Amino acid sequence: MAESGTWEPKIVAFLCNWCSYAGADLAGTSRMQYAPNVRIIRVPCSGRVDPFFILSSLQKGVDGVLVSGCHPGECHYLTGNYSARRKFALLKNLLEFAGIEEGRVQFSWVSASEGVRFAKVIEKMTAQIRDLGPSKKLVKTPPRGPLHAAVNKRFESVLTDRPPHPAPSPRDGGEG
Amino acid sequence: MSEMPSMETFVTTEIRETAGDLLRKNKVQVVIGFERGSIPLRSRPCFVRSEKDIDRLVWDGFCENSVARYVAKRDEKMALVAKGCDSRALVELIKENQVARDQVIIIGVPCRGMIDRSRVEALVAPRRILETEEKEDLLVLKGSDFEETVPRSDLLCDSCRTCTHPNPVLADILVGEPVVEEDQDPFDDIEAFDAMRPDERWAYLRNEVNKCIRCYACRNACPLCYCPECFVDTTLPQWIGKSTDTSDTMIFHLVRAYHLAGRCVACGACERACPVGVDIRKLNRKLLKDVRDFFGYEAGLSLDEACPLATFCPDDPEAFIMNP
Amino acid sequence: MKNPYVPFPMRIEDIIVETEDENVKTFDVSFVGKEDEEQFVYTPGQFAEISVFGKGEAPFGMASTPTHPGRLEFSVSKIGLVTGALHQMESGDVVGVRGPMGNGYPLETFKGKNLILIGGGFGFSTLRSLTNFILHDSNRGAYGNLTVIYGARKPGLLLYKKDLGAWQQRGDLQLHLTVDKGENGWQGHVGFVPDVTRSVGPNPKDAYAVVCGPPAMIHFSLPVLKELGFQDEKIFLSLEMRMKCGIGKCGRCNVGSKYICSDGPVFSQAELTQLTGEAHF
Amino acid sequence: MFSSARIVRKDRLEGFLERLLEDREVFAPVRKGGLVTLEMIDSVRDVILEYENTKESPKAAVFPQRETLFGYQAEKGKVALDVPRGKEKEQVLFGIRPCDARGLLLLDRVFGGDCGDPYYAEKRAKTLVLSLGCVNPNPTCFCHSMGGGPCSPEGSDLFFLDLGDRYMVEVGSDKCEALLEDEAFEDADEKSLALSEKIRKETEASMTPLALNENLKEHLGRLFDDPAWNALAETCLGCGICTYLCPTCHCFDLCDEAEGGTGERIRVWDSCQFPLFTQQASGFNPRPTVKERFRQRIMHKFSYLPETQAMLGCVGCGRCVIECPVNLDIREVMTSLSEGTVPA
Repeated sequence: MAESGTWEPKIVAFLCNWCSYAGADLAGTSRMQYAPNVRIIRVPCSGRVDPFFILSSLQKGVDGVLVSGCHPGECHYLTGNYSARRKFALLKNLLEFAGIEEGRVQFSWVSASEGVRFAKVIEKMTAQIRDLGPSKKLVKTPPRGPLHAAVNKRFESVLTDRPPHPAPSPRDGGEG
Repeated sequence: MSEMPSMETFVTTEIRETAGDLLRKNKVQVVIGFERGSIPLRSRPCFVRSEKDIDRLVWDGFCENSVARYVAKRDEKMALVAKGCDSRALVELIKENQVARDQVIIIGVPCRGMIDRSRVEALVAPRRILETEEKEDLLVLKGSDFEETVPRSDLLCDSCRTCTHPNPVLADILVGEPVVEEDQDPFDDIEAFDAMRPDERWAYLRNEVNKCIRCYACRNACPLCYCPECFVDTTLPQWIGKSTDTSDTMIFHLVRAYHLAGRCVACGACERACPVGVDIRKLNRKLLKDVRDFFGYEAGLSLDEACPLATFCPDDPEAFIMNP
Repeated sequence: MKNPYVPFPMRIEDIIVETEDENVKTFDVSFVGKEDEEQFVYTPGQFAEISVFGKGEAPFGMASTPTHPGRLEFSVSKIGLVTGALHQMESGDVVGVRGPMGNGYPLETFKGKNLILIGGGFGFSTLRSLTNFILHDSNRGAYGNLTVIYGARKPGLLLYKKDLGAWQQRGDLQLHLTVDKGENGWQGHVGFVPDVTRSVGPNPKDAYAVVCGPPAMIHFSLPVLKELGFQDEKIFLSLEMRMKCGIGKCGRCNVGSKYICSDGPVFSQAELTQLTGEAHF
Repeated sequence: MFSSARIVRKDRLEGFLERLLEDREVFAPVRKGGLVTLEMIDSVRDVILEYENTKESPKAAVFPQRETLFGYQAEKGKVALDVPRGKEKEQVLFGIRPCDARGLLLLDRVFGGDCGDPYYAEKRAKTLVLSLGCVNPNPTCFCHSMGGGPCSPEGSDLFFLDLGDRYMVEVGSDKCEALLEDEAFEDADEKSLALSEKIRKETEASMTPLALNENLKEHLGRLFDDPAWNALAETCLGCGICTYLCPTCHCFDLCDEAEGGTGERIRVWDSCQFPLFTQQASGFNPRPTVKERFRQRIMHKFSYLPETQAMLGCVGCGRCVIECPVNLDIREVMTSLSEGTVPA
């Protein structure tokens, strides 16, 4: 994925619908500049973010994962972010304990009115991930797919390249 | 022999009497305890349903399994021969509504720590042990042409070395004398590991999980892994692949440990079950430490205290939250 | 050695939504390779493993009949990973197919005999194949009377409505449709398949019964057939297990000394009663 | 067979192994992180021959835990697909135990037959089994009760038996002709033959046979619905240790690992002890509890496989006995079932 010089970090951000997503929206409508490396996934609440969202992102080769929700005390569902905070405190420490670089997975609070803050969070995180370089540790070796180096002639190899929509062949209506 | 009967012999007798009494009076349908195993250095779980079978029950330094593992989703009324860790697991299971408090009678046994058979085997290898005998703080190992006496404390399981609650925290009947407890687990091993460089930590764990054959013995031996459908078995979505790919296996171990955060009672059943010696405890202990440091919680100690991930405090630590 | 794990490609030509809840679709697929078509010789009751590349593979009985060459039909109930993915596919998409697998219905045994086909719900697909096979001009004379008893939970869940309509117009087959719960406009039976079987009361003389459906339906149909005088040798069942490899190796569908995928999926009740294992209804 | 017997002096074994390594992949027991495992070796020095048995069985050499069946790339209306190239080099399993060598014979039957498995067959054809007899079997071993023996050459292409300063080598197949030309082999003398026969007899005599029902297959068939299974399986945790470490267990799953339409169809080990093994997509499971799954494992090994493959599905290696976390001992299970009364 990474050729030196051309590599750009890929960051996935799970943003709560009520605060951080709105904050991102505000940053966008206010035409604030921030790094284009982030892909946003809207979730109902930071409490909705299953650790698997984060781990699967890393497994698929994402370089950084951000989870952002409402500031404590401002959760649309009253306590979702409080619960999330406990979960993430443990998860972040566990991942770093396992050797995942500090900063790959981050958490922040951004309210609906904090477009500037959102842009700064993304800028800061992108810079940090850029320093860390491409994520490698949890990345699952991508499937090698077809026709990789060795096609064994002793086994059959199937290849089809008929046009996608052939003329429909007449259906035998004999038996209904 | 004029020697005093060992603590183990004494406890065994008491357990048998208690079990017989409970069965006779129909207070329980089954007593889940331990019996002598089929090979040296092994005792194993056993289910006693009739008074005539109570002599199967034993107590010794090899009762390493978790009897709490068997209580979830069982209809019978049970009596359980519970070590300190088993009683802590039962506390959690009761709190998580997997078993009703009045469905179990806990025969608590203060635990001197269980003996790690791999340590014993390594000690005498390549000679084979045919028989063992526990004498106070010593373990006598007997083979066909040797006899060796070793301090018990040299042979304890890792989880027993760091155990701070060897006495049952919840018991209806206590058998045997309470043992001295350590004040606090210093988590030296975790601090030392944390002091390593991230790449070293990763390399170590990667090497560990690469041994894993995905037999799920760690999960199945765990008294608190009772989910009807485990995350490794879901297909929609399928979170992790089924092969022994390093990334999949690492995620399995990370999430297995994480799902036990605030619930793990540090019994070590997972690690003892592992056939290939994966250092499973490393992740569990990290979470034990963090749960204690962050939320001041230790699992299995009280029936009233809420599970740490089922509650929160407005002023929970949040130094990890990023501020731009 | 031919590699039994490698599927050949087939193209989806048409997709028919079978049920009102849209949970069952029938996929009409054509062979891409001439050679694959020539090698795919099957009888009703056999099945094939269908691959959705990127998702996996699942077994389906052929709902089509060999009298309709060049095409295969598979009815797919949306229930898991592979079936969910199949339901999202469109005409023109390519799936992988391995097969035909299994033994199929014993057509030779059935020749000259009266047949009672009893099916329930989604398990009707291979019975549809068998019915259409027998009704084909080139085969109809070889078999005796044909009775089809087919039930679903409600009218909207009956499959193959076009076929059912055509069958009702024919004089050479008795069709009894039933639903567990009737709805406005429903003119057939209301009741469970075993009860309808009892009231239809097929004559066991020179007759075979074929049962395919959910375990509960099989469980309650067998005593009815026995009551009517059908001996175990005259009752055939098509079983379902979680077949994976389809060639009797992976072990999932092992029941007693048999593999449902390669020794079955069609067994006589006489065979099953002899068999140790979970195949007792 | 003895006419073709050879001997290898112990000081010449290392040279033989080194020559094997020159153009073959050699798997041998090595000590790795406190365990003895069968590994592909780079150096003969790593090999240990003073060991009871390897932690895992050698089946992975011919039936890997994960194996790519084919790769594919699917797009709208198109699919390209290919099968990975097979093994180039011959592989030698050196120093595996006679029980495990016999285990391969069962796999041969399962993966061979009318509908052969090309992946297995291809690896197996390039595999040479050089087993090492057991002169000091572990108390958990019961090969002798399962039709094999601690010094049985069955299933081995070459069978080595330790005679002190030399190995007796029996030739079990004609796959090793090239190997036997190696300078390490000498013709066996009468004294060595006599000694090896003595050791074989003594070792076999040292093992206590299990008291098993003589018509185990039929007997178990009658016990299928016996309530005894409840008690037998009661402590079972339902993990996969016994099946994954077993030299004959061969159940597998096929799955796809892919991103979009590009990926691989892989085969991975699976276990009849896992609920998902038989659970259908609808949620229905013909083997819903540990009892049914435990019974399946026993029945498959001792009743079904003897019927379909004319061979027990157990070679008595004892791995499941040693490694079961709750010491659920298959020997006790079989003895108890053998005694079991048959319901009327």
